[in-house]
Amino acid sequence: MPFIPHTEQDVQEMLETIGVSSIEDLFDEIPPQLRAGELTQVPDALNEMDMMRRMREKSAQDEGALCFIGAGAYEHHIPAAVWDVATRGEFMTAYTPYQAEASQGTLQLIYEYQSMMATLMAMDVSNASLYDGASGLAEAVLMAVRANRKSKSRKILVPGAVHPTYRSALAAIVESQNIDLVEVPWNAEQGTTALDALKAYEGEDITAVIIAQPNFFGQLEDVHALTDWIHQQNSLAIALVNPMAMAVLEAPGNWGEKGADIAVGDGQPLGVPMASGGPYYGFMCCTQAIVRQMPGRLIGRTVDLDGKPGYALTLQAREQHIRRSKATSNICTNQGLAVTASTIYMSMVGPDGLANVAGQSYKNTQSLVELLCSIEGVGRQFSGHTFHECAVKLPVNAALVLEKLAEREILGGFDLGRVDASLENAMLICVTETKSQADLELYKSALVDVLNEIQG
Amino acid sequence: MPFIPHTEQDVQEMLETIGVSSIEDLFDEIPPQLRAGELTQVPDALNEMDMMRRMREKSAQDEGALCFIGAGAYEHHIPAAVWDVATRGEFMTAYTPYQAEASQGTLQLIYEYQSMMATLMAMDVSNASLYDGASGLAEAVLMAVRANRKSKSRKILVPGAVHPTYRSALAAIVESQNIDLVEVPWNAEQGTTALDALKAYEGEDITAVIIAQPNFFGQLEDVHALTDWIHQQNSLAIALVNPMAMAVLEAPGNWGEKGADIAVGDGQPLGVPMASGGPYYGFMCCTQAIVRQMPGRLIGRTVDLDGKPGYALTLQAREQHIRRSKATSNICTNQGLAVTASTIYMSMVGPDGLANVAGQSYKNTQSLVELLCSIEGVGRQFSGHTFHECAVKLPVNAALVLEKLAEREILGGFDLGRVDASLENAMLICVTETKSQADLELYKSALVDVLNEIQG
Amino acid sequence: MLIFEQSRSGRKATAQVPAEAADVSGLPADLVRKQKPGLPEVSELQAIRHYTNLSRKNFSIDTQFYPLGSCTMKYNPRGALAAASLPGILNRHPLAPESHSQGFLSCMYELQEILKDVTGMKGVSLTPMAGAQGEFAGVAMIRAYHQSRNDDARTEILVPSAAHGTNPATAVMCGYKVREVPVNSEGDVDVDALKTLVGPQTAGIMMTNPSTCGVFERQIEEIAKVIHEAGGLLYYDGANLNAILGKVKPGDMGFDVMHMNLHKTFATPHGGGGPGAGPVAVNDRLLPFLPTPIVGKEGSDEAATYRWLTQEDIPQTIGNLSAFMGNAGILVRAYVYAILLGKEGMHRVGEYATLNANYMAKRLEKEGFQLAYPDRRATHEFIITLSKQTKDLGVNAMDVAKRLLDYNQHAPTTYFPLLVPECHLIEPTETESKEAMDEYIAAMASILKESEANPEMVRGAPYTQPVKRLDDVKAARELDLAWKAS
Amino acid sequence: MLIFEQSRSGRKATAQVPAEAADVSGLPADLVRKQKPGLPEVSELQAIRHYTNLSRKNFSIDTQFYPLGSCTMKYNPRGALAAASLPGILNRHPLAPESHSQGFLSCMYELQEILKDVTGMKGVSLTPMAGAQGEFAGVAMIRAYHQSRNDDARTEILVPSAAHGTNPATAVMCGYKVREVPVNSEGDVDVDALKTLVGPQTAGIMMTNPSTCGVFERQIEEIAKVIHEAGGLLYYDGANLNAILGKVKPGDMGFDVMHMNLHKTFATPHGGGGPGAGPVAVNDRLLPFLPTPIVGKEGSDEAATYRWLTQEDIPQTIGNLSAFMGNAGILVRAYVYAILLGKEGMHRVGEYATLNANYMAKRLEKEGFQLAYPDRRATHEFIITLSKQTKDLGVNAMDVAKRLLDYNQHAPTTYFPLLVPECHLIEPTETESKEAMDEYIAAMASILKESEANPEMVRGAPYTQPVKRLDDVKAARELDLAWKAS
Repeated sequence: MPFIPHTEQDVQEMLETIGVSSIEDLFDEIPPQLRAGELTQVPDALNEMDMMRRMREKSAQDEGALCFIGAGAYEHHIPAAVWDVATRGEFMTAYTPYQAEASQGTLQLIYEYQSMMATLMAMDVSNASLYDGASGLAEAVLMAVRANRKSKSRKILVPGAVHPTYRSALAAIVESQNIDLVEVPWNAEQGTTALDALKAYEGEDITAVIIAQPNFFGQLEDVHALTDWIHQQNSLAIALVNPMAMAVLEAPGNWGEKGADIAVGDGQPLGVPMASGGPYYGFMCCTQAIVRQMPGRLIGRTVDLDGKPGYALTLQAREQHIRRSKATSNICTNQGLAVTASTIYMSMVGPDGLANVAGQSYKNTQSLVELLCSIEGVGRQFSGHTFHECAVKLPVNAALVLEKLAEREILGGFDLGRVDASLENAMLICVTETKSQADLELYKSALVDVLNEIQG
Repeated sequence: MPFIPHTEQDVQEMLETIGVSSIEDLFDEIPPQLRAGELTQVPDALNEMDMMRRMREKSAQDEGALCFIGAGAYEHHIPAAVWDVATRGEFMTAYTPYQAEASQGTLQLIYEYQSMMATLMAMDVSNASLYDGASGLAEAVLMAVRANRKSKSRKILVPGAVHPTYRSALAAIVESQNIDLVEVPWNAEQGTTALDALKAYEGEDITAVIIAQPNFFGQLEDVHALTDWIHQQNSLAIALVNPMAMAVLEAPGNWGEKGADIAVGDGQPLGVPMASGGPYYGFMCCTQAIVRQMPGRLIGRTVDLDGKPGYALTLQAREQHIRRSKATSNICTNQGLAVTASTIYMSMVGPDGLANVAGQSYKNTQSLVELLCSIEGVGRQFSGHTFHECAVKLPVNAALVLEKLAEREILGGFDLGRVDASLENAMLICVTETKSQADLELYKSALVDVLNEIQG
Repeated sequence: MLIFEQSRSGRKATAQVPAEAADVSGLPADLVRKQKPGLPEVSELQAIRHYTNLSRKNFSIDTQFYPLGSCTMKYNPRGALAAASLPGILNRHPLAPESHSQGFLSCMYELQEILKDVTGMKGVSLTPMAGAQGEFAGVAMIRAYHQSRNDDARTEILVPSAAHGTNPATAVMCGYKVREVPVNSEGDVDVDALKTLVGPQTAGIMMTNPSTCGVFERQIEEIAKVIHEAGGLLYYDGANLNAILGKVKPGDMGFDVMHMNLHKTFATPHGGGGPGAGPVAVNDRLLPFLPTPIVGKEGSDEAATYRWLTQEDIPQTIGNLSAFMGNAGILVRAYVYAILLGKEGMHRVGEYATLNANYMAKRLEKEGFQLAYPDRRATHEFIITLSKQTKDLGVNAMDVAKRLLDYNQHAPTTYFPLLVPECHLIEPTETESKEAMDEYIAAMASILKESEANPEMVRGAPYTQPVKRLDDVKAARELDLAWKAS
Repeated sequence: MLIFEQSRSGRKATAQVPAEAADVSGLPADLVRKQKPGLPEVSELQAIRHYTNLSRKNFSIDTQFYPLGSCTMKYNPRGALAAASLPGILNRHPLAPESHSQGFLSCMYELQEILKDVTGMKGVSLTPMAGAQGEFAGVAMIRAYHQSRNDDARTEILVPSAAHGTNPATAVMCGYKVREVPVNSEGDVDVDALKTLVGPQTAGIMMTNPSTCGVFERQIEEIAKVIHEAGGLLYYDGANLNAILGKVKPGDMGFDVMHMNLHKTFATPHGGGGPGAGPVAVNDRLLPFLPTPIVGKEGSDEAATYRWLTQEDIPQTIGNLSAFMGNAGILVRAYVYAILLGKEGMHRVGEYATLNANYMAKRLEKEGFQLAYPDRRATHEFIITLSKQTKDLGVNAMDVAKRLLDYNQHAPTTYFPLLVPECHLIEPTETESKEAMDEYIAAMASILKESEANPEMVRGAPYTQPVKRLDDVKAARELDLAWKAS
């Protein structure tokens, strides 16, 4: 029996101890008409060998293409040591550290994670993580509503240049909270959130405003001006950032005069594999002033009976298992293992390594864009500055181009027509440090081929 | 600097402590003319990302074919847990357990390994392992020479049906020890070591005789009769066995009236990957009577100052680091990590699982042989019984057939013409539990194709 | 020692990533970071040694018995990790085209079918990233259902007093008022009380069965009738699904919607508190509201192709809850677990989990511990109450829990459910051996003796862990959430 | 507790291998096993928990500073494990045709070239499976060389008294008599004595440089001249190569043949005592005798193909020493380490290993410990002698070593080399930080104080390990090498 250690003799002894004659007897309180019959959709058991063979076949189906898609998930090199250590049984198979004395490993690690994320964001504090970037954004909005006591409107300005599925997840999650999500259009020329567009709301009661850096189009927002404007409205600034980019770009805590109030985003670029979309983790940082409104687990440093430093879950009074219907969120886990990997990743690469990864990604993206723009009819969709993603305008329909590139084993980018019909000839490309010059040239020549084929 | 943690400041402080002004000064005792210049064949450093990319490309070159080669290395399913646990830092990055108190993990594990190998071989004791099966065979011969004090001849009978590179390694290693290795021919019909051939030596002073089970051709030897004959000559019986086969076949300790004196072989089938030939490990078991002649490390169970059980290296007086020129062998390591994996493997699959693996390998081999023999002109090379390897006779040159099978991504077996010109039309095939019925049929149809192509 | 305390400025002993800084002078100066983040600067060896040693300060399934009630800490097959680490699965971009995703999509489709079968439901969405998000999705679907019928009066969700804290928190997140339903002394919902609470204002009820009292809610069919007749829907909290896996299907009990905790019932590792996955399953009524994305299948089994179903296919969906499709890697692990268990193995989960819990309950009772529900069958978990020891000896449930750590046994869940005083909620799971449970029972018996002989000592436990009991008050008052260079 | 003590007859809680027994009735009954082997019958979880917990009883590089002299316990890059675990490398059959082996063969060829460069030699064979087998191959080549010249009078190998135990053991395995060469008080070979020992009977000398005394043999050129003029050859024991990697090439010192310990100098993990790898390198004279197989290259760099060189290519070879080509997986790791380090990194190894050793030596001397060779530069390792403490306080080298374990520091090599009484041979390696060394030094200083205040306590150490000091005499007298069911 897979995973069940009972011998016949064990079962007999246990039944005798209980005082029943069969395992079946243990279910005698369940109305017989509720008992399940045969399972019809569960296959017969495979042993590990056959399972691995099946899974290798499935894996092989999806392997091998060069990937230039970003759009919220980023291919970076993950040092071998990161997951070797993270998947040690003691990290991987432990639960939430309810018994602090027997969980100091996980607890100290998360405290270190919180410290790293806070310094990376230049913010005061970080929580222990949320599910992912998109749901984290929703939690940030809910937190802003709790934290901005001066505001009554529950109105949030959401730039259209925020990741589209982040915006839809935000809408789905805050759906029943009487929150007014107002979309702010992006500037068609620059692909950024124009201060002009915001000015329309000047003087209104706005609870919070989201600023994405880089934004979904890979464009850099003028975060200082935006943050200052937001604070002038007595509104809270929610920074939505790629944490890898923060090794090179100015961090939320340093935006404008006072810095952002909440910084949130997806931690995946920091040592977490793309893995079809998860598990990733959402990080969230904030200023000391509003920490008690933070959702999710928090680990604090304290001392034990002997005065020795130790780590424990803290501010649990905010959480569902204590406060139940009055909790700040229904969240009851963090994404512990992904955070474990990220913490080890950040330790191994250090501040300079992180800046090099981010910098090389920037450089490679600029190189590819330059190469592609040398093709007749291809150009940048937007002016302004980009980081490691860029919207590229094609002479033909981007979906078609991407399909044909995929046939050549190049996943060429994200079809921006899926987001906005006006961008149907544009694709969003991403290049990280993992790509070589030869890869970039391969992309270019494939695109030349594809365009020739289409334009015939 | 990869792997070197020194900051500039560290270096300065350390140099000051030492009282020199540069690292260079530390080499001032070395004659200047001996100082190395530039290294010309060492490439510039790659980072881990670029290294992994290069290695993935190299790996991909060698991947993907279905493998039916055995001949001393066997593809078995290795449970995922085996190497997950074996590569834990505490096992993988520890050294030989010289400090027993700080090495109880490795020491107890090896004691368990010794216990498992002894019961699998039905022998009294096992050592902690040797390098591999071939060099282990040489150590077994040297041990037999030490142990058989009644014999003066230093004459060893070595069946021709012993693995050819085992025989050549044996010859190379005992080269300078005045040992007389006498090759005993194999029976052309059965592919086994005929008792008749041995009878030629009856009454002579023979120090030891090797019996391989299964032998190199996959054929089963009549181990009981052979062992009894050997003991009648006051000679020692050295069993050379595939440990996986011993889950189904009678174990050396139970051969004939008294059992073999030494059992040796390669532990690779027990959870160690094929990995181009190593690291594997040689196992060696023997009777209690001759344990003090055993080469290699031995772990013994003892007690500590409080009477608590513990484990330690023992009988070190036999070893090179104590006895120097009078040691039983110059061996100073075992193959610790491979043994670690094997021990976990044997624990996970247990006696029944091991029997199932061995049994399914046997069954699959018989199935494939039957399938292939249904092809015109293809048949068994030998009569008698085989285990999970079998010599198959082809109507044409085997090397050519194997080359053409390889073009079809089937590594069809081992060309027996490399061993004996009389077998140039024969190949040695091996099937383990890893192959499905579909694989076997694929092999058959590829062979039909290839034979048609060659025979026109 | 913290990793930060091992940092030295300028230390870079790694070979991991590009050694060269890139020229970023093309970026606007005011958008470029001025001061580098205070991340640790250590060598590879220091990082590995630090985190390897940190891990050794944890209890875990791989090292200890861990009978944490309601958390289902069972064996996590390493084969599932190996499968999820295959390159095509680990490195697949979530937005890769369907042409390059058939391997992954087929696994997800099959998992959906398996989960429908074991729950007795008609549709599954795998996307929720944890049990609590599954709960949210479930209650949001209930709300969407009522809204679609223009049934706007339903403002309340009923929750039994024994429920997990996530249940009321979720109902509030979905805009509902929460009303608690009392539980009787046998651990069952008080159906009479329930009837007085139900009405046209009732959107639904959130329950788990077996309940957190570790007993099977025997009147579930009656409850379902009451709720359904009032126009409400039943939500099943799948946290306790392990108790009945393969034995009873929530759909058959009358539940309309539920979530599953794959990190519990489907053995994906808990990872020190996540990630898990919380797929939702629904009956026909709620099919139109499932969260996206879902995997659809086209063509026959032999020539099937798989594709994403999105908003266009499910126009009434409550929407997407994550950027992509949730914790895909966890879903792969759960799929692997399901195919390793197979049909028969699935049936056995509930059976042996129940056998183990009843065995432990009986043995502990014989050793002198008070069962909270002595006249009931235990399910996959059971509760003891240490009220007597607290009163007589001054040794409470927490003291005993901490002392267990000194016996190398992870403590059970303490002080939950809230309605049983000084309780331990104990769940051995089906993957633990009789010997492992016997050791735990022996430890408990020994602690009982110690409590009689030397209660002071027990109150000071643990003594063998990296730290002694921690000052939680100081942690909350003098909030220290991040290391700062001093 | 042993894994056998957790075994229960009939327990099979695994999903690993085929669950069905095969029909083996086709095999002759007398050749089929009658009684199943007494392997443990445990669940997957029990096996994982048992071995995970066992591992936790070890010290290791990944968890502790491990300055075990002569063993070069440096950081083992995890990237090398990842590369060696790639499927095409891990699963390649050793007899796969060359058409399906070009990836592997090219790595091996490049490693041969790298090792030739760093040793200053003309040919390399990677096949020896450990240092001791490399030594064997080296001396066997010396023997083959003399034999090929019909120079049969050479029956002796010279070995300095400080040599590793493997050196004399190897010489005997190759059929030579061993003569010891004395070492002077400064750790150098006594060249005058050497001259009296050398003659037409001298086949060669086996040395390491730096010697096991942790000092560089300054008269190596003179020694080489003496040996060569007598018609002998010089064997270099590569155990201490880390000291001079990138700084001095053994070929330039006059050595004719050598081995390398890849698990030392090239950072492949020691694995609890193996596997390692011990490639041999030779100068022109010994090229014809290299052990097989070797990898050859054909064609230009752009269109190179690689093939095995065997007996046919090297007819005078001493032969093959393993079934295939030795510890291939370890060779892959060493190759990866070499390309991660690169040219510059290779130079730095010897430099920083030497810096660390000299720093520790100086600090320990200041703390009151006696250096064995106080007037010499330390190389990558150095020796302290505790003769004074043994005499004055009754605390000997072993006591201090055991007490170090209580400070979470692995003990150094003790009582080796044999010619320094009560010694510790300490080798920090280049991958350890100053802080790690400072902690060790602080522990030593503290132990010295303890030895003065309470020598009894130090003699009883260790106190914090899974066991106290073990009864080695009982282990040898009442030999218990295998568990037996009682």
